[in-house]
Amino acid sequence: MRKMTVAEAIREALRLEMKRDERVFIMGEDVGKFGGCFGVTQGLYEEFGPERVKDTPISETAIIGSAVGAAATGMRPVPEIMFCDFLTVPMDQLVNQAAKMRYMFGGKAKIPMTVRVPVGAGMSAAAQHSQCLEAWFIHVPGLKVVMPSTPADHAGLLISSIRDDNPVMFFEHKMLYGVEGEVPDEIEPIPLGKADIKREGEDVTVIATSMMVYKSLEAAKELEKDGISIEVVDPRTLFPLDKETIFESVKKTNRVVIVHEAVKRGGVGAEIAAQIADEMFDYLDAPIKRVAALNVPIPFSPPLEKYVVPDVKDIINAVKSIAR
Amino acid sequence: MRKMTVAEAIREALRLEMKRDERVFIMGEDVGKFGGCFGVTQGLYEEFGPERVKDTPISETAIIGSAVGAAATGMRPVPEIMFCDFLTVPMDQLVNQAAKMRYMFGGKAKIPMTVRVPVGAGMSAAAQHSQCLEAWFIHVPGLKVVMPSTPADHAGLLISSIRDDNPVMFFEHKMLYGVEGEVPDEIEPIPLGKADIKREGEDVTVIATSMMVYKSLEAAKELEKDGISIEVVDPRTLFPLDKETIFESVKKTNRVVIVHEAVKRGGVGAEIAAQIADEMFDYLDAPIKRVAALNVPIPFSPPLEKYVVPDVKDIINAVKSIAR
Amino acid sequence: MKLKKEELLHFYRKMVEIRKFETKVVELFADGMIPGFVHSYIGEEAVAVGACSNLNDDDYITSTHRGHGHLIAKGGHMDKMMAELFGKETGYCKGKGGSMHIADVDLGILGANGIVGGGFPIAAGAGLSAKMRGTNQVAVCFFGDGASNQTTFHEGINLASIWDLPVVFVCENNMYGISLSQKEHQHIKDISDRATAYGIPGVTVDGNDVIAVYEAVKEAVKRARQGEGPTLIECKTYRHRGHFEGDPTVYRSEEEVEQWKKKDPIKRFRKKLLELGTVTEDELNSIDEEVDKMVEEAVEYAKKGKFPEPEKAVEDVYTDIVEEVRE
Amino acid sequence: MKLKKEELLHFYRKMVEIRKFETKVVELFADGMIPGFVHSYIGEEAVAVGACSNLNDDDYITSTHRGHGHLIAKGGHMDKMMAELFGKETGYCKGKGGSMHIADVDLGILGANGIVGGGFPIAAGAGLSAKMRGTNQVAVCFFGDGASNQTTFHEGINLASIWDLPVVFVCENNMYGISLSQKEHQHIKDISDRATAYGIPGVTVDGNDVIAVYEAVKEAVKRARQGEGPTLIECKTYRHRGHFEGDPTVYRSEEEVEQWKKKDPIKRFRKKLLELGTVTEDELNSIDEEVDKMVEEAVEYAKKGKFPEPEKAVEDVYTDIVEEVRE
Ligand SMILES: Cc1ncc(C[n+]2csc(CCOP(=O)(O)OP(=O)(O)O)c2C)c(N)n1
Ligand SMILES: Cc1ncc(C[n+]2csc(CCOP(=O)(O)OP(=O)(O)O)c2C)c(N)n1
Ligand SMILES: [Mg+2]
Ligand SMILES: [Mg+2]
Repeated sequence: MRKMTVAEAIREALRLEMKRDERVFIMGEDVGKFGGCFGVTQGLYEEFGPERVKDTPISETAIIGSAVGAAATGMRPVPEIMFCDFLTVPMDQLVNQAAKMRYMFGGKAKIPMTVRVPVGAGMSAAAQHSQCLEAWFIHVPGLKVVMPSTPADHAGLLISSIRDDNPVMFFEHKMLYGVEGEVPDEIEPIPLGKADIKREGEDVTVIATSMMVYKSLEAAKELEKDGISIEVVDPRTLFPLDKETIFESVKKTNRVVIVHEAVKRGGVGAEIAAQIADEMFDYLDAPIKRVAALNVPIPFSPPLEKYVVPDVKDIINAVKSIAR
Repeated sequence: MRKMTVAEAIREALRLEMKRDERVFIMGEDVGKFGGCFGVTQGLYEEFGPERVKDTPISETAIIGSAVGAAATGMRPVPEIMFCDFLTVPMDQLVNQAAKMRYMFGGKAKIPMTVRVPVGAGMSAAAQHSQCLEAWFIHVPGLKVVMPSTPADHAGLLISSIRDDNPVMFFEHKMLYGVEGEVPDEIEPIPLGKADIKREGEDVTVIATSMMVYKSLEAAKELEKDGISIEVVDPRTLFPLDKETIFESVKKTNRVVIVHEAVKRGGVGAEIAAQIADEMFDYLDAPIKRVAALNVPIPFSPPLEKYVVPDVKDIINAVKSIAR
Repeated sequence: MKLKKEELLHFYRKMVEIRKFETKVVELFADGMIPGFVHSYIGEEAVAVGACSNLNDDDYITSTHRGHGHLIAKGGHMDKMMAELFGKETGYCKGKGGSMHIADVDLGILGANGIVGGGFPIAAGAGLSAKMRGTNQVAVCFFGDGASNQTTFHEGINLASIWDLPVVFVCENNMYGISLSQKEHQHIKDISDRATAYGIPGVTVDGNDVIAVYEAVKEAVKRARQGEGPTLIECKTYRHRGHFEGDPTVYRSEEEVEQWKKKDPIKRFRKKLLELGTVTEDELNSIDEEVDKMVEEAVEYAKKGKFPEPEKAVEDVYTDIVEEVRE
Repeated sequence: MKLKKEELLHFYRKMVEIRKFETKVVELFADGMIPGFVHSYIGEEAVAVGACSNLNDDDYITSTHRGHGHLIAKGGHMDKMMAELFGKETGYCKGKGGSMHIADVDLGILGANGIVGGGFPIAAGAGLSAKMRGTNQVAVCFFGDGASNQTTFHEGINLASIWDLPVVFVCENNMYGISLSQKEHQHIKDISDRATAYGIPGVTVDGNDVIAVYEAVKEAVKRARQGEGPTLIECKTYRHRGHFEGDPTVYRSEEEVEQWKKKDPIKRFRKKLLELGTVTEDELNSIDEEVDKMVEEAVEYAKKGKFPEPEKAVEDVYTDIVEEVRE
């Protein structure tokens, strides 16, 4: 084991896969000599050269669309979209081309591409640079959706995503890039579709994604003082979703809080809640609570931004509202 | 009262608003002399002229973006996007501009525009011409989302949408255009955020949207034969959502089935289910069921398409699975 | 340029294949045998054939909603195409795609596309891939005049231009995007002028002259294979039929249609061949007959095929996940 | 063209306002007083001022992420701008927008924009609205060289071109889109060449010469107001600082920066004014001092303002719905 930040873990996974498989390449805005807007790809341009770490024009549609074309013809591109908010621009290539091509062609194409996308608020980047839009993509059959929290999970899941023969949306939280954690000396792929229990507990199941895993773990410590033990389940991939692990936890605690940073209405929490409300109904002893951002665009000013995005206290309150 | 098809009702609402308010205008691909891909705007070009019924290039981004600019500067555009699937193209202008402009500007702009969008399967138009993507838009604060079923609702809600000072997504099912129903002689606006109980019942609440309202009403007839009485609630607007009406129905029946044509995962049904599973938990006597399309792109071939999209039988089965 | 007789006959045969295929499709559509939308390529055959005759099996094309012609010209199999149009499991896409999504990736056909302009960046990506893999494949991107106003036109061609990608952008300017005439949807006459915006060569040719198209694309393909980057080629042509089957075509005049029918690419080419004396009328007639038979066989094949089992709908979404898509 | 002294002094004052505002912003950002991202306009002042000096209060502009200069040039109030940068409720957007979203709709400023290229169709729409309402307003759309490769560039300009909308597209070609040089991101030298693609006039001017910009835009505004449609104007310029504050600018050389600093638009203009003899050094100095004071006052105003109450976050999403956005 060694310590790495999330950014380092991602970079290491990219390096390993690029060394292992020459079809893998990176493309995006300022990913080359600049090293990426958040420094994630730093050094890769020097190591692999401009052909495999491609700086593109400010043309998100061309980035995703050309990745689709390259993936359909034998390459394994790893395009980056600089901010999640800019996914609005190449949506057609993601949704109508990448996701559907295999199906429309009757299974006669595969589109192995992994789209890396920083999400999230926390740096006063305001409404067009702070969104979490992962929910849109679970609604698009043909895509897989990954949203890790720890450095080790980022590394292991990125490797699996790159090796996956389907288009994968890989969401990274920009405020996690600098967060450290243990990473195995030999990074192994972590299969898509396996949740991870980040903390065992008895009283309430807290299903949290990305940054909210950390906030939930903090909440867990506070709640412990009040004698409430929460189990923190990190789905890690939103599709495929590891219902088994989630459901097992619900069977144990009979109480659920779902936490994500995206706005609440129509967020991924709704889908998870709906699945539980259907299939786990008999095990539930309390309302299913969701903790998520207010349904507003992310505001700029720090006190507003802080207010809009869920924090530890919101999680604690939600848990307490249903704890035995 | 008079009989009108959905297409006629929409056209009549457009006519009335264009006559009432000269700031209202229509723009889109082939909406002018061609009368619209589905014939909805037929005759309006002749009546109001090319300045107010504007044929645009095949440029969805320009259509929506210029509507935003026009709306911000005193007009009330009613752009049409020919197929819901093509909303992928102008997403940025919808999500990052139209929806957020007022907020980002601290309340100092208003964007009164209504985007008309045909959705849905049923004509073997395949994966890129059959989607229902309304769920994406309830996840975007700043937008309102309307999805009517009957001709009268289309007319009344379209009028309210056009008069609304916020950007409204107005989803019409293309297979409903030819469906007839009663429309008041004087068409009055129907307020956004008011659900309508399309059929009263005692045993199970069926919340259905758009085309699925019709299929639910058919199911109701069948179910009646088996002694099961369902209440069919049509939310009509997905945001604002009329929780009150929905919750009242749940209080009565204690059982819920949600039906929509969009694919299930991440659909609007998830949000509605999640709200019920939170706020109505104590009234629920059975799992919340969702009936929706399979999580696949819409296939071309009729037997496949039919299989993927929910039908009356699926609704009946879901109701029976939880009925007392 | 001196073309060999077999090349000329190939042009003729392929154009006739498209024409007869499409004529049959129109008929079958009217008879209710083909569901969904059908956009006929009749009148534009010289473009697909002139362009694709420069390509090898492993070269790529991206096609459009009006794709049948491109597919046939690139070597696609009529029987599987027809079966797909019928929605049969024996079709190219097992009935999942239909007219707007027929593909044959093994033949480099990266699909018809229901999204206007969808192919630009995909073609650029195929070109990028060819370049990175060090092959000398090229990609031809077909698109309409209407599509030249889409977002993707701009970004796709710009990308190809800066990376000198082996892509040929072939515009089928049939003067209309559905009901909107070119005059109404753009403020230029020659779409090839847009090449200036990317610092690449742009040429306009008579799109009803298969040899003119062939030669322009030949030059562009050569440039592409030599690493000199993309070319934009505009082919002026016309669709004889409505935008889709069922279009009442209120937006254009009978005279205009008649004018263009006089410039029918197949009739013209047939006449030219006979005038040149390279071929005899009999040779051409026997091609016609062979093609008639092909089309009949394709229809037979399509009719014989079964509709897919409904349960197959859950397959082919992912390479690995199948039953779980029900949840 | 003969310019009056007051016009010349207006150019000078506005450029100095921008320079001093931006210089202060850079300082305050470094001191941690301004959160978020800041993109400095230093070095590009001649473009905003030259362009906006042609506009009336009710004309429109769409701006970019690098918007402070445009806003000041269009008459935006420094104090409310500064307060917004601080995130104060006294700011233009009550702290909801920040640097990338400052707007003053009453002054026709349709907002800075965090989406590269976001303004093209919006400007077209403002022009359309002016035309439909029968005013003689125009809209100026500012954008960078990098933005000229975005989807929106193509669709926005095409729309304006076919409907002869009163829009002037002003490109600030500062030779880089973040780290990528123009040479790397497009295959052309002059972005004004792209005007060909839309059949509209395109001109390139020295973007560090405020009079050159002024005159080119004057001509374009005149055309626009006369109903003759849009123009594309490219202003070659340079940003003195990094893309955003904090950018290590590894992608360009010190020499290049120094070269351009020699062409500083304000220094140049000041020198020219003095050479022309129309103004005295004292007059210019007193403008400098007045602006210093303005900036100080703006900072005071910003500092004095309060941060918004957190609960205000739910306001301004809709015109009518407020508390319900919590649900
Ligand atoms: C993004 C998108 N917008 C609109 C449509 C609807 N549509 C299908 S074909 C077509 C016209 C295309 O015109 P053109 O590119 O000239 O091709 P042609 O049909 O003339 O061959 C339109 C508007 C679409 N399929 N995709
Ligand atoms: C759609 C989109 N893509 C990428 C970005 C990130 N970004 C912000 S500014 C910028 C560079 C813009 O370059 P240019 O248009 O030349 O303007 P300049 O910064 O040079 O003034 C980029 C890539 C963005 N904000 N929006
Ligand atoms: Mg056309
Ligand atoms: Mg620039």
